[in-house]
Amino acid sequence: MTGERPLALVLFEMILLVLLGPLVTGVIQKLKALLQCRQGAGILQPYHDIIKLFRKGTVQADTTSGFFQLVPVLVLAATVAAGALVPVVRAGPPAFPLGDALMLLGLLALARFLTAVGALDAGGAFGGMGASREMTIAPLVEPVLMMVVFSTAVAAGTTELGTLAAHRGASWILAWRGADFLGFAAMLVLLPAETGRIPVDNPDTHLELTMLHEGMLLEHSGPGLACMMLASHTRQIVTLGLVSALFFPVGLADVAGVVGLLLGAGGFAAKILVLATCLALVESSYAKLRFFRVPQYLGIGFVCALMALALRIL
Amino acid sequence: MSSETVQTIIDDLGALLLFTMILIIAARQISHAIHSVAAQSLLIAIAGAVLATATGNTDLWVIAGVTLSIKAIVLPWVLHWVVRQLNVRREVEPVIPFSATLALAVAVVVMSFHLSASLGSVRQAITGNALPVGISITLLGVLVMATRKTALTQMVGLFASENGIFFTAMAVTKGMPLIIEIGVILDVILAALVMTILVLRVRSTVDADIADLDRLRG
Amino acid sequence: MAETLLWILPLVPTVTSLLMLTTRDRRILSAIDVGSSTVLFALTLVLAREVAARGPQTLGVIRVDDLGLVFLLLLVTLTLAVSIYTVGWLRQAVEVGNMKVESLRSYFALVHAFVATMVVTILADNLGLLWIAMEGTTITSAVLIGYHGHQHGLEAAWKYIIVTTIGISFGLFGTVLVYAAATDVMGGAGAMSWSAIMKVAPTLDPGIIRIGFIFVMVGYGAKAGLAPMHLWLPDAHSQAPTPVSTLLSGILIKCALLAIIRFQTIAAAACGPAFPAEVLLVFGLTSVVVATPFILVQQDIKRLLGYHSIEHVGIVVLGLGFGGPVGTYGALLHVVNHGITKAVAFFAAGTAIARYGSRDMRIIRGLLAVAPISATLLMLAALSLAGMAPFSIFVSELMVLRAGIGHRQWIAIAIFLAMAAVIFAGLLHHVGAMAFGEPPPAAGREAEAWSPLLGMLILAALIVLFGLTIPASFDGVLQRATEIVVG
Amino acid sequence: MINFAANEELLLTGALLMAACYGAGALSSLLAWWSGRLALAVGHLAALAGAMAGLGVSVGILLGDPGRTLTQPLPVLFPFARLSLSVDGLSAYFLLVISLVAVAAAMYGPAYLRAHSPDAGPARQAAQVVALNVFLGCMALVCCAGDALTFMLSWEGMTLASYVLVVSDDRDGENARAGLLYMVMAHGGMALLLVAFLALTERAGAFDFAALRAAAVGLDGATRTTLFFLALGGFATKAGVVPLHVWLPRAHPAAPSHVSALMSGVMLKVAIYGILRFAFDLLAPAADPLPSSWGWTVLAVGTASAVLGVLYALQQHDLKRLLAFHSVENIGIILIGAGLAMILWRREAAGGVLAVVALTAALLHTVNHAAFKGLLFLGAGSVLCRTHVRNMEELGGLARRMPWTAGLFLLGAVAISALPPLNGFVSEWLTFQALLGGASRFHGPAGLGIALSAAMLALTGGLAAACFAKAFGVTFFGRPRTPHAERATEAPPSMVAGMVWLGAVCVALGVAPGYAMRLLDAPTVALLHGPKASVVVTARGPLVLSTGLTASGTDATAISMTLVAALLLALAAIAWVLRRGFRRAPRRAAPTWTCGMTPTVRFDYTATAFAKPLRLVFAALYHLRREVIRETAGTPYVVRRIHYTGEVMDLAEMQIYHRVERSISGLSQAIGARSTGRIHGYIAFLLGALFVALLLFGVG
Repeated sequence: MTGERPLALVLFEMILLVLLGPLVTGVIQKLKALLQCRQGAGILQPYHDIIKLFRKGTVQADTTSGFFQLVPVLVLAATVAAGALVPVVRAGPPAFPLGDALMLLGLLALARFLTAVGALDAGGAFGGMGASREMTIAPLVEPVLMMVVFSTAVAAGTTELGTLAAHRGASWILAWRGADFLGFAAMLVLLPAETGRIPVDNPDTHLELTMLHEGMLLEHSGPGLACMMLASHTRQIVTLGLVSALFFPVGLADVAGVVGLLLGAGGFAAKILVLATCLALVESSYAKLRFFRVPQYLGIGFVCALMALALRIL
Repeated sequence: MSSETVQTIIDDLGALLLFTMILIIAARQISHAIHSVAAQSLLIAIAGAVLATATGNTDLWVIAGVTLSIKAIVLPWVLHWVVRQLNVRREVEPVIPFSATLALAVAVVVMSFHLSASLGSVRQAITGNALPVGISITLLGVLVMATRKTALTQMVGLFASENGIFFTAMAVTKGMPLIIEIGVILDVILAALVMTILVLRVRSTVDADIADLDRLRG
Repeated sequence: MAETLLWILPLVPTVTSLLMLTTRDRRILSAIDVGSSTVLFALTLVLAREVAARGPQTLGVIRVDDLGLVFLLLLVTLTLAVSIYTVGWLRQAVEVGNMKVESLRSYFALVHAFVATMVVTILADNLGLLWIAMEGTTITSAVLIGYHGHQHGLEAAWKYIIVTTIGISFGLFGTVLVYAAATDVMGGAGAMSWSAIMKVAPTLDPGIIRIGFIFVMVGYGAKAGLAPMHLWLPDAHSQAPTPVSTLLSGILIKCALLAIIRFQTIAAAACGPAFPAEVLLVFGLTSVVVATPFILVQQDIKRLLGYHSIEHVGIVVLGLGFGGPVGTYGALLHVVNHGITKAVAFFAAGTAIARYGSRDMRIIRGLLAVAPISATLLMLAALSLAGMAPFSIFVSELMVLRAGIGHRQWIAIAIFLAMAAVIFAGLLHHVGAMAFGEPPPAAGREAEAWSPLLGMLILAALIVLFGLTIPASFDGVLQRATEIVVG
Repeated sequence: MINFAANEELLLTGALLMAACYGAGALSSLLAWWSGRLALAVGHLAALAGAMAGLGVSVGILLGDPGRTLTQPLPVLFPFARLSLSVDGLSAYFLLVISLVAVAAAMYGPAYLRAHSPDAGPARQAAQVVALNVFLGCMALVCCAGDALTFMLSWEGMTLASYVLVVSDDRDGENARAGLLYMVMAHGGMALLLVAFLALTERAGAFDFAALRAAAVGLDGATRTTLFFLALGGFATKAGVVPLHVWLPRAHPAAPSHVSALMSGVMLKVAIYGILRFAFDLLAPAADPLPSSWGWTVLAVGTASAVLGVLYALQQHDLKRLLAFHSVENIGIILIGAGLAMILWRREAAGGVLAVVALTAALLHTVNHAAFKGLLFLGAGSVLCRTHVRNMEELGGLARRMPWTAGLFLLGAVAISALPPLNGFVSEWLTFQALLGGASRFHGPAGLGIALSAAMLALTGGLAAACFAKAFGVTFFGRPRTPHAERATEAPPSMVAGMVWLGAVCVALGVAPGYAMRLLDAPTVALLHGPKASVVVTARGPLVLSTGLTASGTDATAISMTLVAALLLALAAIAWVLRRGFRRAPRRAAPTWTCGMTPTVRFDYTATAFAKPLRLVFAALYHLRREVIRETAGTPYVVRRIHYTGEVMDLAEMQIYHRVERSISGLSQAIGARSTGRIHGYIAFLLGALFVALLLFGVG
């Protein structure tokens, strides 16, 4: 088992995730643009957007309560905190226990819950519709995620991601069983739902027919909106990080010092890039599903996860 | 008299009692039924007398006398009087056909004989067929009450079944303590009195036979 | 001392009933009523102490043992409560015109004659005397049931007198047979005295005792309101004046039970305990089962309570059937508990009927707003009747259940509990509907009179007391009574 | 503290003090002769004192030596049974739970009752005071009972008192019906308990638990299991386990809100206490594991209750009914842990660590649910007493009018949705860990079943979050939909105080659960005779929760709620700074965006609309009742207005209870109709009875 990760490293990884979050979105957007034979914006565009928003003033609905201003703060905090639980550059448990996969899912759920509640604060149909749909999808996603986590955790005997990764070790590809393939398949099905992308959600529009997540952000503006967007970028990369930690923790090499860090960071970036690419591919090759088709779509993931579990336990 | 002869006499009387019972069941006229009850009481009085002579138990004489006077004479007279009081139709109105009643009667008699047959060793302790006859008469009296419409026929049936009990008491136990017998008879009289009053009151308030009232149900 | 008490005790109500005929004034009549009940109560307490001290007392054909004492105590307690209740109830009834002033004295006279016959029933040692007194109760109470004199009352009275008289004649037949069996063994002398028979009971001829017991069971069972001989009971209870209903359901049917218990002991000794237990079990279960549907669909409040009496008599008999010390103890305790609880229920029902001028539970609504205390007591009585702790009946039903489980009577237990649950639902449904909701404007809202409340509160206190504890002295009586039955 | 705990006299005096306070509270109802308000105040004060005393006693016992049992004989009330109190770790723990909520309820009660029903007469107030104190006292007594009779009597007393409270709140038909259903179900359950208890007492020949234990040792497997299922049936009725839950969502909302808090938060837990007491203590075999059917059944019904409870909660628009259904869900979660503990106990390898984790999860969730469900009911209560409306469709916009209530309700919502960093998450995390451990223990279908129930648990959590996003958002946010909501004002301070107390418990148990683990030592040791909870769960010190999923405890999973909370706080602070923007740009207020139209209330999303997608997703489990009234103007083609009401009916209620009820009443009607009041029939029956009896029994 690899050594423990000192708290400083954990925080460093967290900050790294927050900083890289928008980049992933940018990359995906760029890839989509290229796949659609467009020039597209630069991969740094999300950063510009966020910074611009931070500089702007706030327009707030007159029906909102004081809670409304807290929403972006808490959401961002929860999401970033979730980021602290993903091993990025090195495997092994943190030196001082922080949280495990369940905690990570919990924090993401907290962020989602607060977003949804906040969306109802202003009143008006858009927020409500977004919140309602978001909170419809979430409960369907969570059990599947849980089963995927289970299917790997049962083997490792732990749900702590660093330890899980360490348990898989470097030779993960040889260690893969059928369960892992199925679990990964389930994860791929879930990814769009977790990151709010086609075919479950469409991050680019505010059309009430398509939107889930964006609808909830409608009433936010200025720095608040910036926080929310930063949060959703972070959420995306955290989810990708979770997948990589669960299934192919390559590059979580046990090399001390700066080299190890760089190696790890490089490996991590590579994995994220791969996942981002397939997200982009999926998004530009599929159409968004009708909302009430989504449960069936997630059903596929559920079946995969169930089989994964069965293979692991039986 | 030797106990055998007594026993045979009692058995014969029992047979006659059953016969009168059948008459009561088969009676189409209320007056016939009343007469049969009177005859029944008479037979019981005779039985009492026979046993008294046999056992020399003076109490039995008294009982026989009381039975004769009250049940063979007074009560029948009262019943006749009531019949005249409320000039009801004199026919007995059955709830179920006479034939069915008779069939049931047969079943009852068979059952009671079967029952006392199972007693075995006790039979000699008990004089002859007195027990089965007593049981059947008692039940048949109730049967009459259950299958006849008017209140009067029900009273008749009641007296008949009382007769059955009396007969059993005499024949089986050579007579109960006198005081008890007297008390029993007094109670019977009182009951008859109250019933008569009730019958008459209903007749006076609503022109109906009390046994036909069926408003209280459920 | 005790011997004198034994003949004074039946004398008190007899004299009172004669005394009643001397005046017409309602106040004086009520005063005599309450006074004589109090005297009876006091004398019984003295007698109870005597018995506790010096064992059973005998005086000729009259005898008091602890078994009889249990019933006697119930009798005097209820009589006292009824007398107190009657004061206020009667005033109201006279005002409304339900009771004719000129006929009050005959009413009181009959009530006390009724009480006297019941006292004799309880104290009788001679089975013949027992029978005579039982028939006496029938005659007196029949007149009381038909007292109002309208058609329904007379119908009920007729049904009552006919059915119970037949039943009792069966009882007489059984008595005769037992006497016959006894004479075989001990000759004529004293062959009708229960205590004498009990001495030789094991030697009696089982076959004839068997038939005799069945006759007694069915005969006195009819009087006790056991199904399927129960049909007279709801009619009588619903038609009689409320105090009389209370006496009928509270004590009369219990007296018949006492008779059954006496014969049961003989039968148990002669044929072995299994035989009477079997018979009792069947009749008990039948009663509980038969009562259930009628309780559910009932609309007349007093008929409802009547059917409840059937159920609870069934439970008592069930306890006797389960047998053993526990079952018998529970059964005897249940006799007392049910008597007291049912009295409260009838009293409260009487108040409600007076307020709404109807026995129809669809009309009685919002009683809590009309007569809060009576309504609360009605709820309390109903919950107790339904077997809710911490009220008295829960304890006795607990004992009965213990006995049943102890004897592995699983099927009987299952049926009993199922029916109990259904009945609970039915009763609570009815009572809840009466207590809550908006009362009709016609309902009288005057303040509640003190005397009915006093009568109810005394008994309600007893309900709660016996729900939380069994006083040692009373427990002693029950224990000894149980020994008498179980041997 | 420790030497206080060691001092038995002190503890017993404390217990007596508690009883005395409750008794005094019950008696104080007599003050109602003078003034109802006075009676309310004094009665609740007494209850508060009693609860405090209970708190002290239970904590004292829990901090003392885990193996110890305090016993105190009671006066001899019944000749056939020795009554006694015996308080071991388990009893003390549940006493703690009771007292925790009781404190809040007692603080909250008087103001609520005055505000909610100002027209109540002194009689009703007196009744409520008596019932409340008796209720609390009986619940405490149930948990401390040392013999079957005391248990049953106080159990019934508990039922009765709560029934009085339910029907006393409002005297309209609805409460009476709810109370009726409640009583009938409770009575049925009690019947099962009676049989279970008496079967034991008849074997033991005595009523006290020690004798029952001794008697249970000799039981054969079948009897043991039968008895357990009888008891389980009885307790499950009280606990509101699906499908025995139908009374719960009717009775709990009907009671006054602080009583609802007690019923949902505490009374159900008393039933859990009963289950644990029977399974691990009274009926447990001497040395073998529990029969496997027990645990699996409990696990199954627990999972079912969790999912179905939350699914039905999702479709409720009555705030208090919604909360009541959530109680069904949470009882299910508790039972999942308990069932797992039953399965694992004495079945795993060294140490029996996992059973301890499972039981700890169950017990911790017990207190957690008591805290946040109590908090939520109190919150709903303050909304109710300010608006007199329970239907959330008619509320809205309350966050600006009653900020304290809103904030505390949100706290409770986050906690009950099992979201970090609050207490709900902790117990569900432990449950998950236990499930994971179980899944890796049992290979084959058993393990898969456990894993599936973990998935269902995740589903439950997600649905709960959805449900409370709806409940909180629709009730407190947006515009007020009716004048009731428009006029609402903040609840009086005493009520807020009660809520703050429970909110503090939620936060404390969420942020620093490690410190609470010591309180769980006594119950876990008392039940499992294994390692202490704190030794297993907080092996790395109170700041860290860890579970050794393997017997050796190596590569354990460890989390630190405290650290996460701190991290969240720090990040929130940073984010707050960011949120204020790089330059102090002004904040402008503008109407909500509704595509340019002037926004009105009718734009707001309703609860129905919010829950509709999930209703369609899970349509198979819902039974809809719809009625549409269309007012047409003369010709049917011109529709003036359409009035639509829809309600989601409970499947169990529709399918089971209504059928049973209908068949029974139909049967009774049929029988009743048979009776022709003809006397000949009467006589015939009499004769027939004799005839048959003679045939049956006459011949020996």
